[in-house]
Amino acid sequence: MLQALADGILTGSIIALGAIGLTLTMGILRFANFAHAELITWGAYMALGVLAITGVFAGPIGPFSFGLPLILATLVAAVLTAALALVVDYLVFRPLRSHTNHMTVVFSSFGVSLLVRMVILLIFGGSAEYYSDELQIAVRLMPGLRVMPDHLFTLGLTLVIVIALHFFLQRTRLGLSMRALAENPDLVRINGIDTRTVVRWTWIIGAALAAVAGVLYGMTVQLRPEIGFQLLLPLFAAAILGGVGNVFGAVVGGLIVGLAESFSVLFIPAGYKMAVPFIILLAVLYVRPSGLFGGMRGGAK
Amino acid sequence: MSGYIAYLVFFLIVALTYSIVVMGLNLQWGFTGLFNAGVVGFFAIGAYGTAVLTGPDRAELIGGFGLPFPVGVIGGMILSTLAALVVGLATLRLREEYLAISTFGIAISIQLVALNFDTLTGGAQGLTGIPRPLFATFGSPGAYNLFYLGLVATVAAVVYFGLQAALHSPWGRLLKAIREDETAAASLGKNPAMVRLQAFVLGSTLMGLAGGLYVGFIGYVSPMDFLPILTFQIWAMLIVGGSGNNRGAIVGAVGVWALWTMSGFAISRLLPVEYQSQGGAIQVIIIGLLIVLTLLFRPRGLIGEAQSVSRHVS
Amino acid sequence: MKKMLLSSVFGLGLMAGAMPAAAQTASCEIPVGAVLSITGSIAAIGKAIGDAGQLAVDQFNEAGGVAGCTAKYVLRDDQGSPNVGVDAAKTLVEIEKAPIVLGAIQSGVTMPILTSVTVPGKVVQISCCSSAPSFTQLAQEGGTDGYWFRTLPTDRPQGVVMANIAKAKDYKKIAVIYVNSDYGVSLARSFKASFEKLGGTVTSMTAYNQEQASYRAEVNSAMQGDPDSLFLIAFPADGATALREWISFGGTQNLLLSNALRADEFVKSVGAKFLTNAVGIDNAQTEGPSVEAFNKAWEAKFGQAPNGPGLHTMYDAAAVALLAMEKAGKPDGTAIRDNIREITQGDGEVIYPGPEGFKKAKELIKAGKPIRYEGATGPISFDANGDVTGPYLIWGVADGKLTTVETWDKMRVADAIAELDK
Amino acid sequence: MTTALLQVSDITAGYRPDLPILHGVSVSVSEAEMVTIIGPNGAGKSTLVKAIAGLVPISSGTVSVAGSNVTNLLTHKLATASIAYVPQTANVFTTLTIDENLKLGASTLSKAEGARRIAMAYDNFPVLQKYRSHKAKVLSGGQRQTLAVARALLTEPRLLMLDEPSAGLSPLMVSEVFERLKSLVSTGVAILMVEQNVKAALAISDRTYVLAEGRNRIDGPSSELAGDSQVATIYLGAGGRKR
Repeated sequence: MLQALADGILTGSIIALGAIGLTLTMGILRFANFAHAELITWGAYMALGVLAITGVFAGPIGPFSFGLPLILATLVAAVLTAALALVVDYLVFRPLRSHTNHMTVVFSSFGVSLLVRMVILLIFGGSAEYYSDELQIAVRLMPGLRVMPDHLFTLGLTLVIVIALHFFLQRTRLGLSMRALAENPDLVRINGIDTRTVVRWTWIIGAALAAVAGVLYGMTVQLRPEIGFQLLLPLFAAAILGGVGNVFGAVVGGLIVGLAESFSVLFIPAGYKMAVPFIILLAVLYVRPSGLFGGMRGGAK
Repeated sequence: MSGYIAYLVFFLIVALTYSIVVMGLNLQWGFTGLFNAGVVGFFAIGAYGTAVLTGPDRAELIGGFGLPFPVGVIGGMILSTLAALVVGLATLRLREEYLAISTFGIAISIQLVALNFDTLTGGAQGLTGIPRPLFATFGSPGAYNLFYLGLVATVAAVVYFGLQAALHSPWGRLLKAIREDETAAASLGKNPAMVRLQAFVLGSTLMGLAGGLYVGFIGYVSPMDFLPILTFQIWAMLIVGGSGNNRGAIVGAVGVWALWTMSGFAISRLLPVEYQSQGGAIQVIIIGLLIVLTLLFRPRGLIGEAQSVSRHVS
Repeated sequence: MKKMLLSSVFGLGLMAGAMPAAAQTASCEIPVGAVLSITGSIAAIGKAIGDAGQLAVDQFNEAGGVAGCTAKYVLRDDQGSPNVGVDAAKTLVEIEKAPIVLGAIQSGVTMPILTSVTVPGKVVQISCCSSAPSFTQLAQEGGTDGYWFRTLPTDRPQGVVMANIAKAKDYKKIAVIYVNSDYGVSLARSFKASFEKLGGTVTSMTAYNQEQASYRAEVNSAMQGDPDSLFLIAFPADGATALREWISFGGTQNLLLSNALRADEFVKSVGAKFLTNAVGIDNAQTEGPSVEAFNKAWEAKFGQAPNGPGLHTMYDAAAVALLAMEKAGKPDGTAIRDNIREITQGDGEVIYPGPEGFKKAKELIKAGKPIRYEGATGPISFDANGDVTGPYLIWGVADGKLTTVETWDKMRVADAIAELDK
Repeated sequence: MTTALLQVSDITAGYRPDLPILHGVSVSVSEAEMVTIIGPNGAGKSTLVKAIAGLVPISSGTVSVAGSNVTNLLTHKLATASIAYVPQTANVFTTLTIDENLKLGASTLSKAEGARRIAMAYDNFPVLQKYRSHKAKVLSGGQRQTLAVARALLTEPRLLMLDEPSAGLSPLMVSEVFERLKSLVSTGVAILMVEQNVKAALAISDRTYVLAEGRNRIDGPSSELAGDSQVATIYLGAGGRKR
């Protein structure tokens, strides 16, 4: 029970990190980006690539399995992931945004997701990779509860990021413009703000968060080209549960989805675990489409 | 019968089966603008429904009712319809994105059920020995395949003409009107959400029909038949062929499936063995590029939207 | 309708344009088809299996070819996907005119190829690696017409042997984590039945789905009930993930490992130091001249020992097919089918793997004398359903390397099964 | 007469190039002048101000402000062209607080200057001060209109464009809003206003343009048009012809 709670919170915090980026792009850019999952994968693999190229292994810090190189690699990965997001937006999404049916953009993100995943497969191969071959042994906190230091780090970092992002959105002009853009793009322009800049920054922030989520996720699991894709449904469920565009909501949504997945295994066979986010999603759509906390914009048309 | 012809018959059976799926998707996307990200799920429901209803009775299985093939196919279609209703009703009044996400979810969930509910679906082992309709009547596999090609082609033709008729009916014009200008259509007293739901459900039913035909031909069904990649392939067929046009859907199904099989063939021939492991990724990238480039540079696909439909509207 | 006709013509034109080479040069080349997962979830083991088939074909050509022609190995990737596999097999049979299809690896791909391509096309199919019991069932129902063979034993004997080993190790409460595939399900069930009959307890049976990034939930639920040991039935990549999480969360290191895990990649990913107390099983015989012959040839060609699932059985699948074709004298599926037992059973002269062995076999066949092939997995005998029972080896990990701990020959396996069935 | 502050010359515009809504419309506004645009439903009144604001593409004709060409300007450059625009609906961000709405309006200014002008706005509109940390969705229609105008004035524009500021307001509120606009004009700001309420529009403004079916029909000093029977004919006639 206790273990399921701890696992749920860990998985939930990673889902939350990914869902923040998704909910921002979904709320502000107004489309469900199926390729967001691949930004996560891309970030995770870019960090792996940086580690492989630099090859410096400066030894792990304290009780964690990783050291300075991975932290630096994560920063590089965040930049590279933001670059990918901007390139994709420039080449694919932006030209299609003017299309009469806005679902064309959503659909194109489906195609982009496939392409990115396969490019990763081509570059890195399909077999599982790890940041470190060393196995970290979980620490027993109390009977029935073991946690890994890495997991505590993940949870802590998620908290820090959420708080930082909250202040960014509440206190800065750019954050204010983002929230405004989610509600009414024309009115933002009327206020003298170049929405293209805001869109670019939304991509950069969303992608950088995706990269961080990818590295944290990759640290707790194995890296494979599908890791992001398998998170996609939990991410959407978390974002919609929390209210699209609502950062705080995405975090709570992520935790709920993570806990539900974790506890579900106590009642149903583990094989059905991946269906749990879908059930949550359906329930939200039937009962409260605007999410628990309401979004920047509601689900209704 | 020469090898090429035999392969061609086989190829066309598969391609035309997919063309029915593509026409179903065309009704959803091409004519109604609904993004179904879980095509493979509805295809799978039809296939499993048919397999469970027509398969042989086995001790360890719930199913195996040994019903006649047409009954099985219709049963599979009904199940696909119900699944479409579940996600359709949930998202009926919401933005279309929610339908996309829900369909994506239902496809994953259906695969999980196929994989884990082994007393119904045979689990990972799949369901074997599903009778192929009228198989005993034909002496050689070649003759049987020709017969089956005839069957699939006939069904595809019926679907094609049926859809054409529906699209030229008042209902079809309403669909088009809703896609062009939802508010205007709504102001005419039509409920756009309900019409969209109808198109979505009907399209999913056709996918279920194709699933039944697929099982009848292969005689076996397993979760591996319904990997997410199939959804991409079906989409590529529609986009490349030209969405909003049923002839385009059929041409796209045959063309893209030919491209897919031939690229596989070419890769196995041309790539040295040590690079073969990358071959599958290259094939998928070709499909992905095909989708994105067509959207960007030739949004109407090979064969654009049929003019006949819009003529009635305007 | 006109459009459809047009597109078929279009398709035909493309086919004919794309594949002229096959039709023309095949004058005296006999294609030996193989459908394997070179990409997809089990790509880690698929490529080496493909090499094993290639090795057998190369050696046969070195010995002078088959049925008067050169054998040409045509490998197609099924990408772990049935519709791709079926299509690949169909091109092998119809366009390449292969009288034999080797493969596939996963039963989910092998089965539709069997039912929709090879059996209707009267082509022999021999799998190196599909161990599902459903093939036996299909053969018993008459669904294979005898065209189906496999060179690896079904999962039942493996489960029995593992249960005996668990008992010998004095494990009382075992958790089983198994891959949710035909292979994993049937092996897990057979092990559970056998182990419980031997007086042990299986504390939990946990299935996992392939290619997940994490198996923490599965590992946690397997840990319930305080097992003193774990039987992991998995493929190398996913198996490593699951086992890493198991060990990380303080799971016991008393490990039993299934045959598919006998791969260097698995040992490397998990870390050899955690595997010192692990024992695994594999369906190969590591002793005897026929096995030596294969191992040597492999090492000579690839510079490392043939460690990995499916290598020995794939080699034998190809060798059996080629010898039967030589005996039949023509590339005809039905004739090959009828000759497979001729070259593996009876009192003929023993043939070992390698060019010399194949040369000898060709001479004997030419002279009309009987032969009996003993392969990379030792002696092979197919029963009425195309199944084999085989010897097993028990492996462990020492100094970071895979080592062989002991071997179970066929007699011992048969005795153990008989003991259980009493 | 000096050169007009805003000169719209013969513009054709519409959401889709093949379906123009405006067919060669011309309008001019001078410094410190209040101009209203009236016309029956579907006359293209809102489209006209949106086209000036760069929200609807102009396919021919020009728009210039104080002599410089701003045809099809990027909307976010309105402020640099000394124009402020208050749309008819959705003219405030309901999910943001009053304070945030104003901050957004000041985002082209330096932080210090922005703060100074926001403080001034609070002085001018005490009702906003009262709700400054509330979400704008709590405001009534009139209060929203006030907020929108206050926001628009932050950049100290020379021309303020309003799209039906009286829509949905009680008569009392309407006269209050109009009073305020009048006093704005007296401080030197020019106003171009789309108005549905013909009587009120003619009463308050200096000059009026009557549009119908995307074309200029009549224009002139409001006081003259007030007695012109043609105005009523346009309304009725256009309605009659439209079926």
